[in-house]
Amino acid sequence: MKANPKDVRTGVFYIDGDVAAAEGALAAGCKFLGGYPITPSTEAAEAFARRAPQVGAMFIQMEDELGSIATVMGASLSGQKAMTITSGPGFSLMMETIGFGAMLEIPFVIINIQRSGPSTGLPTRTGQADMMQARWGSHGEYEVITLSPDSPQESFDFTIKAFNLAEKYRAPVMLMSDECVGHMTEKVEIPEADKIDLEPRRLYKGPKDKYIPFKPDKDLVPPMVKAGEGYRLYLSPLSHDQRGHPLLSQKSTTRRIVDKIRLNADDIIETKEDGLDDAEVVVVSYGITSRVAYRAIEQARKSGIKVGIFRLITVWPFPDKRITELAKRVKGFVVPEINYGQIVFEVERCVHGNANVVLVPHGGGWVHNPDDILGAIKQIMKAKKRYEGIFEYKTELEKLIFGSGVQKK
Amino acid sequence: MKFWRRPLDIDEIKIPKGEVHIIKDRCKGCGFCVEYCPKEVLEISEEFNKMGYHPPYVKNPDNCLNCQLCEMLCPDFAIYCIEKEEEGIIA
Amino acid sequence: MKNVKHPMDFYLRMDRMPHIWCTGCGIGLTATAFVAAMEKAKLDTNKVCVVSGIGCTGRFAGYIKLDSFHTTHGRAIPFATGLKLANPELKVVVVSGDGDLISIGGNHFIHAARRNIDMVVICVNNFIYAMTGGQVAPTTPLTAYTTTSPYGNFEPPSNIPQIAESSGAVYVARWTALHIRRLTNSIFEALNKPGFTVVEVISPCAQYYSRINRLGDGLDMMKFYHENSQIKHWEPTDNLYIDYQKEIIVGKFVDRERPTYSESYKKWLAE
Amino acid sequence: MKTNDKGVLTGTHNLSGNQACAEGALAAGCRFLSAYPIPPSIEVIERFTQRAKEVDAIFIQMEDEISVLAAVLGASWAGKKAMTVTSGPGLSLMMEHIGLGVMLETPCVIVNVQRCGPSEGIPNSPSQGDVMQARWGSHGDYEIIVIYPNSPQEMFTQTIEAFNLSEKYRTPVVILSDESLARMVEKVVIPPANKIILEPRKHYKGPKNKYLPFKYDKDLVPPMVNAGEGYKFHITGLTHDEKGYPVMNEECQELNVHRLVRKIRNYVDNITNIEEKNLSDAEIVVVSYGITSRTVDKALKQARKDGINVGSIRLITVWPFPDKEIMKLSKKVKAFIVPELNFGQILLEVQRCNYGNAKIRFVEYGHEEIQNSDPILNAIRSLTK
Repeated sequence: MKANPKDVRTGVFYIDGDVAAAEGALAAGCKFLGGYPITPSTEAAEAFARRAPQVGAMFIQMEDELGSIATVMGASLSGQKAMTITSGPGFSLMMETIGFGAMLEIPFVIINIQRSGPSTGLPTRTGQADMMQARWGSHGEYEVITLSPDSPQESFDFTIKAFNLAEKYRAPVMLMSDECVGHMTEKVEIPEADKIDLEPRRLYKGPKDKYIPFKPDKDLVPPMVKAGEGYRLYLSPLSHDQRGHPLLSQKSTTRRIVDKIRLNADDIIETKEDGLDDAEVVVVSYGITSRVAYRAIEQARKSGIKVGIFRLITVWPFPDKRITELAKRVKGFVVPEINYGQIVFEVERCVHGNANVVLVPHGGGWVHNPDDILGAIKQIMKAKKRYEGIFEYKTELEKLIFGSGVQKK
Repeated sequence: MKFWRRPLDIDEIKIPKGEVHIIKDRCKGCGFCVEYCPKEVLEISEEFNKMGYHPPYVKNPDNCLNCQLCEMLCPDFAIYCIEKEEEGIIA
Repeated sequence: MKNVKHPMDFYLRMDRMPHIWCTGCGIGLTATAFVAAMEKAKLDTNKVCVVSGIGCTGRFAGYIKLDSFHTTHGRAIPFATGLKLANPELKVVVVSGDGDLISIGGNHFIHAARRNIDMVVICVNNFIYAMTGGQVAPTTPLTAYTTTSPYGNFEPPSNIPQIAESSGAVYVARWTALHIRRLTNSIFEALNKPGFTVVEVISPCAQYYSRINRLGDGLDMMKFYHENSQIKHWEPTDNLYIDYQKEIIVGKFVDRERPTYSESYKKWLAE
Repeated sequence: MKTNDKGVLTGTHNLSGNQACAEGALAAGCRFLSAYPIPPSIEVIERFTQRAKEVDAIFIQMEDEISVLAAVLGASWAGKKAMTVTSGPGLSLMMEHIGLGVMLETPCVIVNVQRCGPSEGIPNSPSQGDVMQARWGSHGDYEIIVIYPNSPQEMFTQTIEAFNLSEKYRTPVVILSDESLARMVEKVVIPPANKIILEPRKHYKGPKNKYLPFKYDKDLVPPMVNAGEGYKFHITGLTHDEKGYPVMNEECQELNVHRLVRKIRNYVDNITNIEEKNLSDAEIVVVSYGITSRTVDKALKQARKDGINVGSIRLITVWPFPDKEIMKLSKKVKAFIVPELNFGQILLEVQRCNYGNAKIRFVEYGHEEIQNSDPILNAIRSLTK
C-alpha cells in the first residue's frame, strides 16, 4: 500500500525533529492525535494541529496524559491510525494504558521526546533515560518495539516505520526521540506519496459470523476489525481467550503477546553497522549519541585504533544475537548513553563475558563530549585483563565535579 | 481641598504623605504602577535598568498620599511606599 | 540594590529574584496579594506550607519563603492533602494554574473539595498553557486562538467557581489581578476559614494568550479588566462562564460552613 | 531507636501476608497509609484501618493511585512515616510519583501485591511480572531498593526493614508481594517492641539558618527536616542545587543523577540481603525470589536424595541486584536454574552476571502450578543428564 498523496507534504523542508515526526505521522496516514502539552514535544502537537484539518485528521488536547493515551486506544479500535506525543513525566503517566494497549493488541504509536529526569528534571534539555522504562514500564509481561532516530530526517522516516510496525504486529511502538533531535532543525526531504510504503491494517476478511478477535495467523498476529462494522466486538483487558472473553489462566493470550515479538524479532530488528569488519572496539549507540560517537570514532581511526559503530535503530527488541556474535571477535564495547547505564546492561548480558564493556555515562542535559568516548575507546585498548562487571568510564564532567579517582561498579 | 460644608472632624484628619521608593533593578517595566497611580506620581523613565527595562521614576513626589496601590500592583516587588515622618498637611 | 529592602522581602526568597514571570504577568500580582494577605493574617510563618504543581504558576512555591514544595503536574492538591493530614498543625496553601488544577488535576480538585480538606487553593487562571508555549487550556474561552487551536477554540471552557461550589468548597471567590486589594482580602478570608477554599485569579498572560490573540500587552489586559469586570457578590456560580473578551463577573460567590475532613475524621473515630 | 509500644502487637498470631505487612508497618512506626482499593492488596488497608484508631494513625482512600502516592510523599515531608499498598495497574499509575519521590529523596514505602498482567490481567492470581517495572518504571535515571519476602513472617520483618532502608538512604522502597503470599495464612511471631530496631529519620542537626535541603553528607545522603519546623525550605522536582532551587545546567544535572544513583550503588553490599543454602558443594544453583522460592526447598531435598549437589540462593532484596555474588558463583558452579512466575525478567539479570560461565535454565511457572516443585526438579535432573 502506498501513502495517500493528500497526506504527504512532498518537498524539501528545513524543519525540526518534532515537526518532522508530525509530518511523518501524517504521511503514514495517522488520522488521530490525542496529546497533552509537555516540553519538549509540543512543537509536534502544534504542527499536527495546524495540518490536521487539511488532511481530515483529528487533533484533541486532552485533560492529561492518561486521557490522551486512552483516546488513542479508542481511535485505533475505531479503525484510524492513531498516536500520541509526550515526554518523560507524561510517559510515566501513560504506563498503565500502554499495558492495556499491549493486552488488547491495539496498534498505536507513542512518540517520546525524552528529556532529563528523574521527575521534572530539566524540561528543556536532552536525555536518554527512558529506554528501560519503554520496555519495562507497565506491569505484567509484554513486549514493545522502539525506534531511535538521530536526525529530523530519521524522525520523519522512523515515524512512518513505527506506524508500519504497529500495524504489522499489533503492538505498542515507540519512537524514542530526544530533546536534541526534537529541537534540531535540519533539511528533511519528504518524498512523493508513491515512494512511501505503508503497511495496511490487518483486516479480517472471512465471513462475519466466524470472526474470533484473537485468533492468530501464522505469524502469531490476529487480524482486526473496526468498531461499528457489526461484529459485536467484546474486548476485555482481563486475561482473555481467543474470543476475547475473560479467561483466568496465564495460558491465555498473554504468552502470545510476548511471543509474537520475540519470535519475529529477526524481522523487526534493524541496526546500522559501520566499520565493523576490522574493528577491535565497537561503539554501541542509539539516538543522538550515535552522532557524537561518529566524531570520536573518526578521531580514534586517525590515531590508528580500529573502531566500528553498531547503531541500534530498534532498541527493543534488543539485537542479542549480533552482539553475542561480535563479542567473540572484538576486544570490547563502548556504550555511551545519556544516562547512568541502561542499554549497557543489555550489552553486558549479550557479551557473555567475551569482551570488556565500558559505559560512558552522562547525567543528562547535554550530549557527550566526544573526548570522553575516545577516552573510553582507548581504555579498552589499554586494558590488559577482563574487567569484573561494567567499567564505568569517568568523564571529564564527573572529574570536574567530584575530582578524579577511578570508580568501578 | 474645597468643601461645601466644613467637616466636623477636619482638624483631626490628616492627609497622609507618602514617599515612593523604586528598586530599579527589579523592575520589568510593565507600567502597572504608572497607569494606576491615582495621583499620577510616577512616570516611565528614559533610563535602562540592568535587565534592559525602563523603570518608572517619581515625577510628582508631593502628590503621593501613601495609598500603596503601586506597591500592591507591582508584580516584581520593585516599588514600595512608606509614610513620611513629617506631619501631613491639614486641609 | 542589595541594601534596599522591600517590606515584603521577609516572605520572599530574595536569593532567587528576579522571578521568571514575564513583563505584565499576573502571577507576580498574585504573589504580592498572597504576601499581603499573609502579613495581614499574622499566621505563624513556620507553619504555613505552599505547594505548587507545574507550569508558570507552578514556580510560585519557589519564590515564597515558607516551607514550599514544587511537585508534579496536577498533583499539588494530593501532595498538600498528605501534608495536611499527617501534620494537622500546618496551614497548607496550594497555588497553581488553571491547567494544573482543573485539567490534569481536575479529579483531585473535585475530591479534595468533596472531602473538604482544610486548604487554600489559589488558582491563577490565564486561559492558556503558558509554560509550554501557548496551548489550549480547559479555561480557554470559545473562539480564542492558541497554538493547538490554530483555527480558534471550539471547546466550551470550564467554569472554575461552579466546579468548586458543586464539589463542596466552602469559600469561592474570583478576582482579576487588577482587583488587588479585594483579592488580598479574599485570600486573607480564605486563610482564616477552615475547609477547602478556592480563590480564582484572572490573570493576564502577556506573552502567549494576548500575543496570539493580538490583545496587546499586560497593561492592555489590565485596562480590559478595568472596563469589563463587574463585581457581583453572591452571583449564582452557573452564571460565571467567561466568554472571549466579554464581561467578567468577579466577587465572592460562596461562603458556607461544612465540617472539614479532619474534624469529621476525629469525630468519627471518637464515636 | 526503638519503636513505640502501641504499634507492636507482640505475640504469636496467625496472619496472612497482607495482614503481616500492615502489622510490620505499624510496628515500624508508620502512621500514614494512603491507598486506593485494588485486589489483591485490600487486606493491608483493612488491617491498617482497623488498628488505626488505637495507634492514632491516619488512613485516607484517595481518588486514584496517582494522588495516593502524592499524598504519601506529602505526609512523609510532614514528618510521618508513610506508605501505600497497591497492585500492578496501580503501580503503573504511581510511576510518575516514584520519580518525584526519588528526586525529592523522600523516604516512603510502596507495597505492590503483584497480580497477573499486563493491564487488568487476572486480578486474583499471583505473578512476578512487575519485578523489572519496580526497577525501571519511572522516567529518568535512578536506583531503587526492592524487597521481596516469601512468607507472612518475613513480610512482617521485611516491612520494618523497608522502612529502615528508606529512612537510611532517603529513597522510596518497594516491597513486592504477590496474590499467593498476600493471602497465605501462617504463624507470625511479633517480638516485643524493645526487640525491634528502627532507623530514625536522618534529621538535620545544625543551626537553623544554615540548613540546605540537599547538602549531602559523606554517604551522599542529605539530612532532612520536616515541614512546619521553621526551616522555610524549598524543594522541587526540577534539577536542583544544594539549596533545592532549580538550576538549568549540565553540572547540576550530573551532580543530581550521579548522587541519586551512587547513593545506592555505592552501598550495594550493605543493602543486599540474600539467603544461601548448601552453596559450599553445589554444582547447580537455583536462583529464586519471593513466592517461587517456596517451591525450591522441596526440589532441593529431593535432588539431594538423588545425589545431585544442588544449592540455592534466594534474593530477599531483588534490587539492587547482587551482581558480585552471582558473578562469583558463576565461576564455581555448572549451572543456574531461575524459576519465575513470568516470562523471564530476573533471568536476564542472571544471564548478565553469569559472564557465559555457567549454563542457565529458565523455569517458567504458570500461576496454577505455583505449589508444584516438579518443574524445578525436572530442570535439575535434565542438567545432570
